[in-house]
Amino acid sequence: MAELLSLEEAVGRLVHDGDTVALEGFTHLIPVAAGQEIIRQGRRGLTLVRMTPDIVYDQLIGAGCASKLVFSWGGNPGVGSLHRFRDAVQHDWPVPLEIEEHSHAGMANRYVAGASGLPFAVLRGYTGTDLPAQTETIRPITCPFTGERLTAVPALNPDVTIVHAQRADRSGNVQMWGITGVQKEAVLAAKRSIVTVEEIVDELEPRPGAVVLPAWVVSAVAEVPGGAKPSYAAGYYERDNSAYQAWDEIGRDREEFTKWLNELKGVKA
Amino acid sequence: MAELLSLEEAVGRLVHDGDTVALEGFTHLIPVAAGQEIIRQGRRGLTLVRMTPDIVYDQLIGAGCASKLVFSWGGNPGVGSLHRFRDAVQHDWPVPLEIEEHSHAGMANRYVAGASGLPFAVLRGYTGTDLPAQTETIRPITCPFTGERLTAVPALNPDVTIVHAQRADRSGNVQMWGITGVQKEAVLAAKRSIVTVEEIVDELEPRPGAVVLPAWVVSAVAEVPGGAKPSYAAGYYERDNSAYQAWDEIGRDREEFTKWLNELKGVKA
Amino acid sequence: MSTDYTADEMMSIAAARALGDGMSCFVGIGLPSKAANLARRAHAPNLTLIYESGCLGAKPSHLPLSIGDGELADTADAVVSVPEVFNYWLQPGRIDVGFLGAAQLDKFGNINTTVIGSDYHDPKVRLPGAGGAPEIAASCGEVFIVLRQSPRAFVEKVDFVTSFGHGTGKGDREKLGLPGKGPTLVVTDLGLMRPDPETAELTLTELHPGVELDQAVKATGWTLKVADDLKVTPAPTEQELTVLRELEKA
Amino acid sequence: MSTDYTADEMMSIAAARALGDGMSCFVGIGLPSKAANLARRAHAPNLTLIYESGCLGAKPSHLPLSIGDGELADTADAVVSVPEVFNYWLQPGRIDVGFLGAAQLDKFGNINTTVIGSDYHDPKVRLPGAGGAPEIAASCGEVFIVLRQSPRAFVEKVDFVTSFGHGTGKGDREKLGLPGKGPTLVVTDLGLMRPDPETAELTLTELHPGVELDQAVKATGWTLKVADDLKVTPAPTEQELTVLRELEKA
Repeated sequence: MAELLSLEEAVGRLVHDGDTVALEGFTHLIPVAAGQEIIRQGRRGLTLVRMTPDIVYDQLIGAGCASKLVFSWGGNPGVGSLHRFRDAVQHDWPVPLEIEEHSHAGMANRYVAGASGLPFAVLRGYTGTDLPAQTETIRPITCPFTGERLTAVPALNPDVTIVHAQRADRSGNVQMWGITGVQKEAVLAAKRSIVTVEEIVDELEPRPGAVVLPAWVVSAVAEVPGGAKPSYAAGYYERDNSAYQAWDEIGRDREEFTKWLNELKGVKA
Repeated sequence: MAELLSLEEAVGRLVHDGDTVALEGFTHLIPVAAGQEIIRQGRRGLTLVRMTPDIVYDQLIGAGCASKLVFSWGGNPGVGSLHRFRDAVQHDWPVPLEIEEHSHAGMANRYVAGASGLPFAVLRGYTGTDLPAQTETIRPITCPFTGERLTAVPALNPDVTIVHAQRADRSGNVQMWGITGVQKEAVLAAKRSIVTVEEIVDELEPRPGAVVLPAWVVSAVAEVPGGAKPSYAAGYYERDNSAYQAWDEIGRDREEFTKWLNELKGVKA
Repeated sequence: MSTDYTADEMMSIAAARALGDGMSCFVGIGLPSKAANLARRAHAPNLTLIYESGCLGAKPSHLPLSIGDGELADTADAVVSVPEVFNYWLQPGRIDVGFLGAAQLDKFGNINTTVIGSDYHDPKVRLPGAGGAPEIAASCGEVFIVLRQSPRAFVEKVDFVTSFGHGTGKGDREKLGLPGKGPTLVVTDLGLMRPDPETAELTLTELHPGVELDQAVKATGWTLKVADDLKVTPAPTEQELTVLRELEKA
Repeated sequence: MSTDYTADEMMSIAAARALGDGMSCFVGIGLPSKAANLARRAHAPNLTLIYESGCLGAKPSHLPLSIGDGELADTADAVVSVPEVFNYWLQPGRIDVGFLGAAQLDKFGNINTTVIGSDYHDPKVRLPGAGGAPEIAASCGEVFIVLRQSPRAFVEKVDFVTSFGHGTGKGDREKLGLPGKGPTLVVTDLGLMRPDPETAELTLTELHPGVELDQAVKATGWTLKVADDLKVTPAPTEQELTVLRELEKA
C-alpha cells in the first residue's frame, strides 16, 4: 500500500546502489525531479532502463550513477544527441557504460511481460536488422501451432520504477492522463515503485483517458509540483523547449556539465 | 472505413454460412439484436466464438445456426444453465454442436494474439487441469531465456466480430464505456466487423473510461437502439433480469423454444 | 429474535470472516461475491474486490447479480479490459485471495465446473465450464471455496479437474510450479474444512453451532477426516446478520 | 515572388504528395511529421496520422516538436498505451504507410540510426538508436523515407542495419517473411528515388525543378542509377507553399 513520502525519503528508502531502475515517460510526464534526486543522493552502479532516455538520463549518466543502460532510443527530442551518453559510450567518461539496445516494440513488450508475470514476450520484431547480433536478449521462438519463427524478448522487472503523474489521492491511488506511454506496465513490472505527482487531492474525479494505478501496487507517492519540468504535465504546464535546447550546450562539454552538476548538488547542501 | 448500414443489410453482407463469428460482450453491451438477426436470416454452419455465451448464443444454437462453439463459460448469468446449449451437446438437437473449450484467461489471450497479428499467445494457464487433454488448442511452450514451461494458445481471428456500443459518429468512429471486456481485441482480431450502437451522434465527446474504435478498423455500423436488451447499456438502460429468468423456462423445453423461434422469425415475415 | 439465522447465512458470514482488512480478493460470482461484499461492509472496509469483468476495487452498494453489473464498474477504482485483468492483475500473483464456488469439489480441493459424468463428450450434465477459475486457483496467494455441502457435491475425486486444488495430495502444486498456496479453506453450510498440513486432504476443522458431526460426515462423499481439535464456529453476531440482510435487501 | 521556394520546402512538398487521402500513416518525427501534416492540410484531409506515443488519428494544428507533444493527444481520435500502439495497431499490418527519416541510407533502402563506424562497441558516432523504426519498416504496407541527400548519408552499405529495407536486393524481404513492401519511395532535397522493380536498388526517378542530374549523382555515395524516363517533379504550387509556411509558423 502506497506511503506518502517526501521525494528525498522515497529515493533514500527505495533506490539502492546497484539497482535496476526505470524512470519512464514518453516525452510527457518525465520524472525529472526524481532523477535529479538520485544524482543528489549519489547512487552508483545503477542499471538504468528506459525506452527513450533523454536529458535526465544524460544527467544521471554524466554524474556517474549508471553502469548500464537498457534502451531503444536515446536522444534529446527535437534537439539532437545526448552528449553525456555519447561520452560514456565512446570514452568511458566518467565511468564505462554498458548498453543493451532494443527497439521500442521490443522494450514495450519486455515491460508487458514483466507486468504480466511472464518470463518473456513474443513479437514480430528485429527481423533482418543487426540488433540481434549485438543484443543477447533477442532470441528466436517457434509457434507451437503454425511452426512460424518469431522473436522473443525477456521480461523487464526493474527493482524500482519511477514515474510522474498528475494526481494522487490521500490513500495513494494515482491518476494520470494524456500520453501515458508504458508507465502502467513499468510500474506493474517493478518490485518497488515511486510515483511523483503534481498534487495530492481529496478525490480523483474520473477524467477521459485517465489511467489509474491503485495504491496497492505503488510503494510510495511523493508530491513534487513541477516534478516533470522541463517536460510537460497535461493540465499543469507546457514543455519548456528552450531548456532542452539549453541542455545541448551544457551536455556537450565536460566542464560545463561539471559546473551544472555541482550546482545541482549544491542546491541541497 | 466503416459504412453506416441497417442491421439487416450489415448481417446480410458480412455474415456468411460457415463463418467463424464472435458476438462479444461481458454481461454489458451484449449484441443481442444482431444475434437474432443472424437467426432471422437463417445462417448455418457457423463456428460461434465467445468467452461467455449466454442466452443469445442459446438462441443461435437452438435455432441450428451453429456447428461449433468456442468458449470458456456458457451459462445464463445469475440464473443457471443454457438448456439449448446442453441439448445440442448432449442430444445433438437440432444439430450436433462441436465444442472447443478454454478458460477465460486463455480465450482473452487468444483474442489478444489475434488483435496483435501473432499466431499465438503465452500465458500461465490450464496447469494441472483436464482441459488440455480435451482441447487441442492448448500446448506447452518453453521460455527461450529461462527454460520455464508455459502454455501457448493459438490466435483467434474471427471472420466477423459483432459488438454493441453506446455511440458512433457519422464517420463510423465508435465509442463505448463501462465494462468493455474483450471487445476491442475481438474487433481488431477479426477480418470484418459490425458494431451496433444505441445512437449515431454528430460528435463523440470524450468520456471517462471510454474505448474508441476508429472507423478505419470497423466494417459496418448499424444504429439499433436497445440492441443490447435484455442486457444493459451503461447510460441508456438497465439489465432486464426478469428476461434472463424468463429465458430459463423457454429454453428448457424444445416446444416452448420452437414457439419462441417461430415468433422471432415471424416478426420479419 | 434477531439472532436466529439460517445455515446459508452462517455460511456467508463464516466465509466473510476469512477475509481480512487490507487484503485483495478476486471474487467469483454467487456465494463468493456475497461473502466478499459482506466482509467489506462488516469488518474489512479496505478489502479490495476484483472482478473478472475488469473492475478493480469495486464497492457495490447492493449485491451484484453477475460479474459484469454496471454497479461494479461505477464504483471501481479502475475498470480495465478483460485481457488486462487476467494478464496484469491476476497472473503475476498480485492478488491475495481467490474466492471461488464449485459444482463438485473433491477431497484434495480440486474443483469441477465442466461436466458431471466420466465421458467429457457424452456427459451426464454439461456445466458452464471454466470461466476464470483455473487461473484464479493457480495464481492467487491462496484460495477460499464456498459451497453447500452434499455427497453429490463433495466427492472422492472430481469427474473433471476444471481448477487445480492440491491434485492427488501434498506437493503436487509445487511439482507443477503453481505459485499460490491453493485452497486453504472450504466454507460450507455445515462447517469449515482445511487441507491437512501433512496430506493436503480436506479435513473438518470447525462445525457451525448446532450442527452435529454426523451431519457433516453424511454430507461428504468421502470418508471425512476430522481435526483433533474440532471447534465450533462462533455464531453470527447481530451486526453481521444486520449487515448481511441489508446487503441482500439492497 | 510567392513561388520562390527552398530545396527543403520542395522536399517536404514532394514527400507530402506521396500520401493519398484516406490512407493511414505511422509518422516518424522531424521531416516525416512535417510532410504528413502538410499532406493532411493540403490535399488529404482524411489521412490518419499515427504516432508511436499512442496517438491514433492525431490532427495537430501546429507542427509537433516531438512524437509525444500534448497537441497530438488532445486532437487524437484515441490515445492508447505504447505497447498497444505497437502490438494492436502497427504489428498486424493495419497501417498503409510508415514514414521514416534516417541518418544513413543505403542503395537497398536499409536504414541506419544506430552507429556510424564499423565497430558497434567503439563507434565513430553513437546515434540515438532504433526507436520504433525496425518494426515500422517491417510491418507497414509500404515505407516512405525522407532525408537530405549527401554522400555521407547515402552510402553503398549502411554501417548498421537498424531498419531493414530490401536487404541485399530483390526478394530478401520475402525470404525473411516481412509482410510489408518495404521502402517504395525516398524523397530528398534533390529528387525522388524508387527501388528498381528488378533489383530493388534505389534509382533516381525524378529530379526537383532546377536540380542538375550531376548534383544528385555527386550527392549519392554509390553509383546512382537513373531511370530511363527521368522526370521532373512538378514545382510547388502556391497553395502548397502557403499551407507549408502556415504550418511552420503556427
